[in-house]
Amino acid sequence: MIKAEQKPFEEILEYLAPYNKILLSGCGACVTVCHAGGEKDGALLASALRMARQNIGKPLEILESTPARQCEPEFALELSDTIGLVQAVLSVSCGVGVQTLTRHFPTTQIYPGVNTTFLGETVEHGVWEERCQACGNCILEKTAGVCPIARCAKQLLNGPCGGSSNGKCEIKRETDCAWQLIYDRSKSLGQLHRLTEIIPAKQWGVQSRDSGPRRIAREDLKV
Amino acid sequence: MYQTIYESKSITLNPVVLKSEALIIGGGIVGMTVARELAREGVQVVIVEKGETLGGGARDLHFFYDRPADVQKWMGDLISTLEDGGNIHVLKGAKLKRLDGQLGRFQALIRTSDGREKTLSPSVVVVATGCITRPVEAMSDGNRCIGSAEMEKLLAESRDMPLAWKGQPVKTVTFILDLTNDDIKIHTVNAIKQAVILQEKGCRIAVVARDLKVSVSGMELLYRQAREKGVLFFKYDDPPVLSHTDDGISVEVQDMTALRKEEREVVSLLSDLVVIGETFAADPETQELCRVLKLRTGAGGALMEDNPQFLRVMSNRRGIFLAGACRFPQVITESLSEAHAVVQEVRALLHEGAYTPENPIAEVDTRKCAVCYTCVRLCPHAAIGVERCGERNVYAAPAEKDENTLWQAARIEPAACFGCGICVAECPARAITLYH
Amino acid sequence: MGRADEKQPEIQGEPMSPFEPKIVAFCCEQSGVPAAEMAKTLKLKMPNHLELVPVPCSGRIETLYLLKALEGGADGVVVFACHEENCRYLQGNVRLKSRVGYAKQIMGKIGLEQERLEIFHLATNSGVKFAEFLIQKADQLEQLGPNPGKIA
Amino acid sequence: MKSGSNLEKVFVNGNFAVTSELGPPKGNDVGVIKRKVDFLRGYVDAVNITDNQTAIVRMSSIATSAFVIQMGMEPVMQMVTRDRNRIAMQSDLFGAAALGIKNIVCLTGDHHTFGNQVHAKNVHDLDSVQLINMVKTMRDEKTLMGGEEKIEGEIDMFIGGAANPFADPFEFRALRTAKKAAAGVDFIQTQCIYDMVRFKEWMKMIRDLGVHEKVHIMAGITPLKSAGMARYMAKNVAGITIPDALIDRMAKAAKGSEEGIKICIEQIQEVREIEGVHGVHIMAIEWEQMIGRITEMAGLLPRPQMD
Repeated sequence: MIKAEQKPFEEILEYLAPYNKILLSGCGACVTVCHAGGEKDGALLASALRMARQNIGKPLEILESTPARQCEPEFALELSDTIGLVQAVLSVSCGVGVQTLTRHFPTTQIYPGVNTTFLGETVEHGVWEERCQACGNCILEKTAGVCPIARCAKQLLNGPCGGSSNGKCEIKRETDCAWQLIYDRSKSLGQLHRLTEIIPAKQWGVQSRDSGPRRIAREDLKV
Repeated sequence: MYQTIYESKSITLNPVVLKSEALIIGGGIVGMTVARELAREGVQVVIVEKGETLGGGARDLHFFYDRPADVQKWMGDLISTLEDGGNIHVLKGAKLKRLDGQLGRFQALIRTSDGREKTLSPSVVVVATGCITRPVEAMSDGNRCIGSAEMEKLLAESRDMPLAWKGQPVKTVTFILDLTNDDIKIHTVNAIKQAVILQEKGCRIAVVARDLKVSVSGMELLYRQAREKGVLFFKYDDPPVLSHTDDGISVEVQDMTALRKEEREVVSLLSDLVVIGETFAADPETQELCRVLKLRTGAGGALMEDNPQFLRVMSNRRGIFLAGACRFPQVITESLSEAHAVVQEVRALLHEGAYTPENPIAEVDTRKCAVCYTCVRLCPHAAIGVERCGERNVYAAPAEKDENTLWQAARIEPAACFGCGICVAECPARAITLYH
Repeated sequence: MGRADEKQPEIQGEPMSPFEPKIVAFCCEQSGVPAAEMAKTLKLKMPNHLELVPVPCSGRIETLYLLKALEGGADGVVVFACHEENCRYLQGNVRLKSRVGYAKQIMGKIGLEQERLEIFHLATNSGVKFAEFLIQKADQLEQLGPNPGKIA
Repeated sequence: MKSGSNLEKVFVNGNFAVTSELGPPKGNDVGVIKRKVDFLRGYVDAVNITDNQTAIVRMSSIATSAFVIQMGMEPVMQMVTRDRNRIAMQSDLFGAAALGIKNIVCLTGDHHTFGNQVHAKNVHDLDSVQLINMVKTMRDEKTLMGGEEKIEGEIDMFIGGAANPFADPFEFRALRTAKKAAAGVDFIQTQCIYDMVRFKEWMKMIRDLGVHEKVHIMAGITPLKSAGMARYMAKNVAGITIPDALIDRMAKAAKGSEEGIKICIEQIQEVREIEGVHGVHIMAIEWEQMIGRITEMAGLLPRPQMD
């Protein structure tokens, strides 16, 4: 799922400075699961913002709402009436949710309250790690199910660089070397021979974001 | 908002039916005692024993410290009562592979060594898996240096005859305690028990210990008796030094009776045999069992009770009990009293044939649940699971929900919930309420 | 005890501060609640503006409650919880500890003093400690002055 | 002949090759290049020109290589995939070939966060194996990468790559070099060797894979200046292992730098004996003035004159 973390508090305070009544909109999906922008974390941020503004003598009224998924137009539109009551919206959903609101509320300023960080997995409660870059052209079948695009700092496709030491990456020593993982898994799957195949240069331009924002259109699904 | 920690709305708490069925894991003396007692009250009991014989750790023992009976004979009688009764079913060479559900709807999957599987639906589970022992290698060649279990065997074999080891007469024996497991009583109990028997055979006995632990019923008396009979006791700070002599082992220990350190002399105990207490440790298989049962482990990987302030035989899950050496190494008397405590608890739980959950109880609003697993991971009582509806895998709907539809959402089992509210406070969707 | 009287000379000429801090005290039912009852039975001196909130376990206290208490008018928030490794529900006070830590981080960003939030570990029979701690906390909060973030 | 470079000729002639390294100036001061070239000229067959090594911004390796040619030495231009995509790299290769550069070492490059532009966006459009393959395609097929498009002219490059026998997973290290060989590399320069046991083990794996018959392996050597430097590298540089015995020897020596040179010469003599090692790559970082002494004492002089 999408993982996010709250933006620095001062940054949020700074861009909310001109307002005295806003809506804080959370999201009931990914950001709830990663404890960044669900009802609880939204309410915590709202309470903190109210007190911080009270503290500087400029009270801020905050309405709170948490649609089930901010990235679906129907859920986003549920906010219509509330948005009519406020000067701006602070959205603690991912960047997608922010833009769904942007699209449907053209005259309201929508501010992001979290930094959308990565597509990741829960490795233990409270710890998430990046697993996918949404490159649009999955190569996991070639790399024993471990993605070097998302998990190698240099996105190497043909083996580990010289900075792989004791299974860890030299750039962040707490990070596993993706190629060590690929090697170990290939070994346990009995597929070491596959690592000798040269993986050709990735065709970034075809499906990745490098050829502009992507779009999936299923003609059969359109209504 | 914080003023309303409990919602006043009362929720109907339906009793869960508890059939009189118990699953006991481990066929040692604790498991067998619990089984026998429960069966007498009409409870259907299944004992799952991973080995091919019943008896567990007590198979190494022959003497009680507090009564003249023979342990093996006593245990033989116990085993035969199990095999007589119709309420007890013993599965040997069997292991618990899975335990699903909660109190009132436990589903246990047992696999036997021949690969067959059996599903049981017990109302309670009693874990009595014991612990393991490892020999202490105080002397590399093991010559004239034996474990407590081997001494037990020698004594049992010699009965009314003088003690002999490998055909040689044994006249002097030194027990060395507390080289490992500094915190348990078994070594003291076994050593003094054996010392008294040996003394009666005319042997000269010394016991070398860091600290004698006599806080078991009747032990002080036995200790005094041993002293009166002439057993010598030495305390040590630095572990004794062992060396072979021509015809025995010399155990050198500093005599601590002198208060001033510089006045302490080294005493050399020439012994025909040295007995060293084995190391007791948690069974490595406990780890896997705890994963299956969702139980807590404590120091050294042993099973851990729910809360020592309350009942020590309760696990962190309602309906699952612990007793005996799986918690910590115990002497038979201690283990049996735990077995009886478990019997009491099980009896109380099964007494009415049903368990009615008590408030406060936490409940998940399935419409708000994001299925993030936070509550499932944090519940200290493993009372929460994720409820699926058939093969459907859907999110909670935001507003309208058909009351008859079970969305995929976390579900707190009322019968397993202790009402602490940890899940309520952690839920990122604020979807959980604690009802009064 | 004449606490206010003793203070007077220090203030020197200024009128006595009319500020009496409000404390919200969350009390675990396993320890804080019986301690509070004991303090009441013993008629121990306690701060005037005190709101006691019983909780089944300190693990029930959401981070949000700690902030809401401050937002809603408290000058200080105290949690009376069981001693560590002594929780009726095993993990409750451990979870509380990390939540209080998180709440303190947030308070730092808001500009609220860390002293306005504190855990106090105690046992059922700690009635005297309970009252003493609250009096001491009230003194400390009086020195700090009113919570600048409260909205009331 | 693939490129006709001096380095290639030395190998083809069966000589034991010697290369060294030259870090371009952190600015446009050509005097720096000249000073370093003067230290090296005559002692090595060609000199590697690093490409923003450790992600510190320096004069481009192409420009520096061109100056080195003017100053009468043969450059080995390093090219990293960190900063340029395939468009920029192919374009630069056209330029490099036009400027008379005949050797290239294809590298991934140190991660940009180690350098002085930590907020840069790294590129890594290709990895080093793919870059090797691209240069080979340009040279042998005379087309751009993956395309039919013919190149106007000839990109005659002697293609090099790097190998680090001391990083993990060790079992993968020789395989990765074999991949580079399959991609078209002509020579390999290794990471600096201190752990001779592991290097020999790696060389055995290289021979078992038959890589030494297709590729010229050059053993990387870096003289230690002091025990402190040795300890620092052993502790902080991932992918370098220094045996404790070597650190002790440095620590016990009366003069660390002298001992370092002595060790370095012993190492050169030792790797020379290993089957499949065809040269040494001496990396004397900011210690270029020692190259003359080292090559002389190691018996590597005079360098063969080709043509």
